[in-house]
Amino acid sequence: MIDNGWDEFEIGAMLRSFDGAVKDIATTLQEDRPYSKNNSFTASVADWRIEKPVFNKDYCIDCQFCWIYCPDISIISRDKKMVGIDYDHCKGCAICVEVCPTNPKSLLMFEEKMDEDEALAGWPEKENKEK
Amino acid sequence: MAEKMELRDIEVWDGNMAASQAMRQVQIDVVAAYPITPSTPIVENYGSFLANGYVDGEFVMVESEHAAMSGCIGASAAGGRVATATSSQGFALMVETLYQASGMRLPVILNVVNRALAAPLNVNGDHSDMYLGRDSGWIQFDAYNPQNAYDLNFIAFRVAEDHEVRLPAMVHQDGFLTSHTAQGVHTLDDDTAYSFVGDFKPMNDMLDLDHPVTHGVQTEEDWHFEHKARQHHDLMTKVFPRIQAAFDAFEKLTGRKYNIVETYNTDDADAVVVCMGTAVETAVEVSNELREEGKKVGVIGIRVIRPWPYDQLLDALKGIKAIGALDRSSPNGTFGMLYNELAGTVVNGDEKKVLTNYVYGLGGRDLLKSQLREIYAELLANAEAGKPTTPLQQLIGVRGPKISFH
Amino acid sequence: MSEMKKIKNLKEFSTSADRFEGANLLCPGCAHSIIVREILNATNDDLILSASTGCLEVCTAVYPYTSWDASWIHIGFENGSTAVAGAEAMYKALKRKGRLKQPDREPKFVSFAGDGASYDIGFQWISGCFERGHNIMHVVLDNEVYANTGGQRSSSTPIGSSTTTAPAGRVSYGEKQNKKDMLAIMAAHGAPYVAQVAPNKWKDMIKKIQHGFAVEGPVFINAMSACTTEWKFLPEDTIAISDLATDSLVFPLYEIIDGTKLNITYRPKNVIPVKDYLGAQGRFKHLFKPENKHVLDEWQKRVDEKWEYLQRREEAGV
Amino acid sequence: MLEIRWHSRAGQGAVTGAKGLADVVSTTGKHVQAFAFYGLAKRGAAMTAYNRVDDQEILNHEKYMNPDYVFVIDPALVYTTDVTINDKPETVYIITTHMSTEELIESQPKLQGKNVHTVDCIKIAQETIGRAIPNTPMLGAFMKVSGMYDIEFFKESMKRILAKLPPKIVDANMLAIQRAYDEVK
Repeated sequence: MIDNGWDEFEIGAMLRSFDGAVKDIATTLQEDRPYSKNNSFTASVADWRIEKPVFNKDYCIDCQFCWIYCPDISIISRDKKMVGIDYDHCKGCAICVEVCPTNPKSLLMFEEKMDEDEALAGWPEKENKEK
Repeated sequence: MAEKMELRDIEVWDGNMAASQAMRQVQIDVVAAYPITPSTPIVENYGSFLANGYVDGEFVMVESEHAAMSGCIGASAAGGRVATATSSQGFALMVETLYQASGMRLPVILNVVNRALAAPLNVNGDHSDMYLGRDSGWIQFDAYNPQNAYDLNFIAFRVAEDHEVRLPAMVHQDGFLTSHTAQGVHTLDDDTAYSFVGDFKPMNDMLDLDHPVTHGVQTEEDWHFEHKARQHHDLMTKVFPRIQAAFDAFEKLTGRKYNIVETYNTDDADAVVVCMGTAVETAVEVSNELREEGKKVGVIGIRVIRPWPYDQLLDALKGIKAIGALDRSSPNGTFGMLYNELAGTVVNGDEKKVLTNYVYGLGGRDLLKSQLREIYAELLANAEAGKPTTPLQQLIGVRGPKISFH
Repeated sequence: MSEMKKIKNLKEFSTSADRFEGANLLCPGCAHSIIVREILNATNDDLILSASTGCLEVCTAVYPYTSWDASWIHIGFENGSTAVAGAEAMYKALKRKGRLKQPDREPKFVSFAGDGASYDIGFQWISGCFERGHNIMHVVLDNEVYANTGGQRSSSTPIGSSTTTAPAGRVSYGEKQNKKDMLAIMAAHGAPYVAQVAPNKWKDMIKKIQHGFAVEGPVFINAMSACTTEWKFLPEDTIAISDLATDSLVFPLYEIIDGTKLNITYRPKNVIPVKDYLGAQGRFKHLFKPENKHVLDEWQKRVDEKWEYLQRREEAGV
Repeated sequence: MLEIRWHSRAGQGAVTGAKGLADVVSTTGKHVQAFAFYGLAKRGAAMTAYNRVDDQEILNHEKYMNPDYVFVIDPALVYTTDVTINDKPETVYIITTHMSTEELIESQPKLQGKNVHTVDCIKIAQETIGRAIPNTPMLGAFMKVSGMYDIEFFKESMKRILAKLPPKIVDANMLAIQRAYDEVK
């Protein structure tokens, strides 16, 4: 696509979100959608991150604060449960960590290069909040 | 369902009524419009058709010409037949959106009733607004009388909506001189008129809810040039064959023949004027009179301004020795548009031609037959001498000392 | 009218399938996309969208990528409202003429624009659309600044804010004018529904958006969009800053029905001082210098007066 | 080519009159043109309107003309504008006035030696239509002076053109056309 010449694309600089017809897109989950190569879903902004959020499901209460406040549609929730993080689209803003209400938090920021198992292994203990 | 209107074979219509009747007959889905002299009656007539059940689309009376074209773009992208009308300052206010309509390849039809641009303020006809639109990527048709204004609307819809073309088109007519001059117009009945243009065929329509589409993207140095190149390529190669086909079909239907470049008395002519709008017809009358006196003069009328009819003009100008380019717009620091474009057209040809420029008729100033006779006399002298015998650019019909350049 | 999407709680809401996609180019922590997600997820109806020039527009449709899973159009800076109004007019025309491809579906028409594109350059277009009564929703992503072009003041910029065109300096405390009251202006158009929303109060937002989708006629939504870049706070603090804004009553959440009936929709349990909100943002940093104390006082006074006014309006039922 | 120049005030219906005349003429197979000088004329301002009639297609779009007929539908314009401009020896004048032709020429020496007819279109319009819209009576007078068409044919044609007006107004216009036809001197 990126090397297409002037005669190799549709007129009008328009873009299609999907290949072929879609029905009920509002109730079709991402994994079931026929995304076109022009949908930014197929692109990645992973390299924007300096730090990445890591999800620890041991502490998660599925409150969905991270889901609703994620600006980058990068919190994957299915059937009312937090499933994980979409690292192709997460820009590392850390809002999910900030809004996580558990103690300890179920989401924490780690260096981008850190191994996930390593991050989980070193997860902090419950913090004693001052009364 | 809109009601049909019974028309006589010949109706006495001014150019505005002719344009609005054509708009009615092609059953536009959305008209978003704003009134401005002298195109206002087009909008008023349309409002009256709506009020009396002759159209059943949406008529959106917006708050400015910019909004008019913005609404037309949104409506066209949504997927249906769209048109509006404007003039002068309103056209100038629209200019931003003209580029957007053509860049998005939306087949909006704009009736431009030509009028001067302020300052000083003037409501009468010249071609300043038409010239302002000439780089906007639209197809531009030019009408010389109300009949043309009627006919060219059908042509414009048929060409613009063609999926091979998908470019917006303007139909120009002279403010007042055409728009407010009533003449006999041969009409088409409603069904015939509609079927000449046919049903609107949507393309990339936003309202196709199963096929979401993004219109009006951002491109930077990585993509912008390719998209503009594509648009230019299509204007240069795809439009004329479709216009010619539409002209041919229209002639077959009505007997009225249009040409991309109109020629009158040019066959063995030594000198021609090249002009647009009502001036073409007045010049034809003068050339007819001069022919009776044995003077070999003719007229070339530009019917399609954009894309520029280079090949057709080269052909029409074969054997012509002297050309007068008649521009009805203040060139403001250079030659008139027609002079410059004609110079670019003939400069590489084998024949030596003398090209001079006349600026006339600004702000609706009358173009007199006597002035055209003088112009022809000068052009014939140029033809005879094989070089200019006058200054290259002259302003005619202006009070005060003679004004000319180069 | 299609059935309204049922959203009892956040868990239920989280089953929504987003129609706005990631790998858009908005800043990390940008509130724009939080707002857009909340709005689009408030309905399962089809959507026809427009965007006026601004951050949202330039970051979500950069060729060859689109982040929109519904039809979307951008024309210019000023005319996104009219663009979607044109599409809405076409919908009505084709419906009447029986030419809709999916005649049983009723799309919603939404126009997104920044405060610059709404309060300033696009004001006339919006006013026209509202006067004509198009069935559209215009959403202002109000970050109180021309963020897309690097932080110039708009008529939504509040007093004392430092912007690139009204910067704080040795002899200036920044923006001198008070923020334009667009809600009052749009309510004065007689619009059936006008509301102010904030992304941190998602439930209030959903309720208002659903109300907006349910009414006939033009709906105006002013959404506070905290801007990490121009307000100068860390990306992870977007929701925290938004909480400060709503809890200090700098951004009171209310609605105006049919141009007159005003309801306050959120009353903070503990109202916090305005300076706590201002102090959390770099754009107001200079106000905490001793010589600018009067601006801080002015700020608190104006917020108090506005809250008092809103309460009186609500009480009076007009 | 037959050329007519109308002198009127904006609002008196000269444009409608010129277009109506063109419409009638067009139905007889002739080519027509009807136009006006507008400028910024608001109601009451002096203005001119024009007709061209020919057997051939009319190509000339000059506003300039040497009229065969000059219609003056407002009495004061004879004094405040030059109604004789660009005329030719054979130009025929039809002028609205309450005066006799002789009195009129005496009051405006420019008309001396010219072919002048008079009729009080204002009074006729007031008495028939009930408003000072002197355009249709002028056409009645023109039919008499020019002998262009049979008056009954002309009235029938005008009835069709005025069809969207209320029947009472149409009838009043027919009366006005006939009276001017009868009264023009």
